[in-house]
Amino acid sequence: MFSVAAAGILVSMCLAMVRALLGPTVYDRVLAVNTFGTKTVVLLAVIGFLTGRPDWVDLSLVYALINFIGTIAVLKFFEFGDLGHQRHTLEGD
Amino acid sequence: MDDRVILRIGTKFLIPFILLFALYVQFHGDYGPGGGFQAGVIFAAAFVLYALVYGLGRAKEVLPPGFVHTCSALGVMIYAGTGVVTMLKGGLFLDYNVLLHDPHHGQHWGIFSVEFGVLVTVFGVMVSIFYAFAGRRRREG
Amino acid sequence: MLGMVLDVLSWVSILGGLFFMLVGTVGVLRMPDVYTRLHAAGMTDTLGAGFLILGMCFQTGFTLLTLRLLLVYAFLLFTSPIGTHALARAALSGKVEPYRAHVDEE
Amino acid sequence: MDAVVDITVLALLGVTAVALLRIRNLVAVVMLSGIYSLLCAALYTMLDAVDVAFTEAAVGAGISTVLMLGTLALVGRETKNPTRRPILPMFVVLVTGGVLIYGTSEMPPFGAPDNPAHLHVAPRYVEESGHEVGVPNIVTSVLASYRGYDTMGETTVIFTALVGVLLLLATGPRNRRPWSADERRADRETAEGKGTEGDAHG
Repeated sequence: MFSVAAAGILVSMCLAMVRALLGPTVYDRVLAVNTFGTKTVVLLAVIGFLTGRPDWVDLSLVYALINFIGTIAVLKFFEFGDLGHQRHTLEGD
Repeated sequence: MDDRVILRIGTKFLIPFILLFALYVQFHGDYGPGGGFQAGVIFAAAFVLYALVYGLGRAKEVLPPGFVHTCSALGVMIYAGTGVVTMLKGGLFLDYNVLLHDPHHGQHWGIFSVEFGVLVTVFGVMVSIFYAFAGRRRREG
Repeated sequence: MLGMVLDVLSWVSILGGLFFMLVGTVGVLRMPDVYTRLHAAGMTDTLGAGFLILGMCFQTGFTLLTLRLLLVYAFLLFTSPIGTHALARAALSGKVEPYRAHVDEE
Repeated sequence: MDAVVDITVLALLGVTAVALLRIRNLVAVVMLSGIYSLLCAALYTMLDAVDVAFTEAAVGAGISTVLMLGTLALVGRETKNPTRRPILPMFVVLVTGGVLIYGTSEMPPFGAPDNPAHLHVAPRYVEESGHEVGVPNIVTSVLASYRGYDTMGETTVIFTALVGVLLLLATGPRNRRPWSADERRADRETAEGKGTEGDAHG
């Protein structure tokens, strides 16, 4: 059962990888990395079941909690050119 | 007016969970994967997230640069200090068996103290490096 | 008996989750612009990951592990919309035209 | 099944690495290195190295992307085209790689129980740490107790890295007050939803 799950997730990882390589805009790549992250979260949990040690779900928890920090950093970098920008609420509209 | 309300509120909700999870990683390191280094990085990640969403200035008010610099040195001191304490108690450097009456308890508390030192250093270093990088912009020309 | 029921439930959930995940990823690959792709990506994050984690929950019984799996899903439910929302805003302010606007101009 | 997962993840890693070399836009490179880190974590988990995978997860997801972007803010977003063809470096890399691959033919097979790595101190750690240290996770007991000196060295290395970064990118006392009182007041007003126009930072 978990083998099927792992295989399916790997196939969809390959598809997401194609999107990350094709681009065309940087936002597409960010999106691809984002979905890739979700798939990795699930894949790590599945690997835990596959190898008979499901306690490793802690690893998925790390990714589920902090993987979007990278996304937000990229987007902030793109809008302002640096990461320490102060009052971004006043801009962008 | 504030077009980032989802980002701000969502972050505000998540940061306590990230900090709590870092503590879980720290204290659960004896039983499962994890330990001081990972916990320090996750702890720092929470504050990096805060700085990204609320701006570097606010983050520096919450967590002054002087404080994080002190943290990064303090952790090394906690680590080495544990070794000195074991020496004062008559053992070798970093020989936790002599810390308490029972060697098992001694080991447990020794490992706890050492991992705490690692946590403090890694947290301080990660946040300091982020401050050092994030505060700068590329000079034109 | 109960074990068999749980197995069947797991199979159904996992296959359902895989279906949604694959469909969502094909959408990410085939949709015409970043906004429509975001829509497809949302499917993998909510339904795909959700059903897969549900399927795993059926296998753990009722333990601390179930709670942790559900926590993973709960955090995914929070972080993935935040990231997606920020991405859509950034794309819009980064002057990426939505696909429909292209057609209207012609 | 393990082999299938291993091979697929490794193939994806290879594709990512080649793409990392070919892409000129450095932000795209940062995004792809995020994927690289995710794949590495999956691979370490397959190799049963959960603590390593955990470190990779925490650093790769939380910090490294942010720090790489911080670097890009300082150095610009595109790689410059090389001015000459790197034939000599290519030659050196190929020869070194060939020698290293030749060297692996002498290595003991992966995971064999009579490898030198498994004969020396590892049995002591595995068999004795239960009643010598009493911590269930052997990785923790090796890291913090048996090899406490190493870990102290590593902690010092991390601290030294910070000292190096601060020396290079020193933010002196002038940055102690990161923003003025006016700006702070304006920010507070913004947060309360009655912000004013204009941007003090330009």
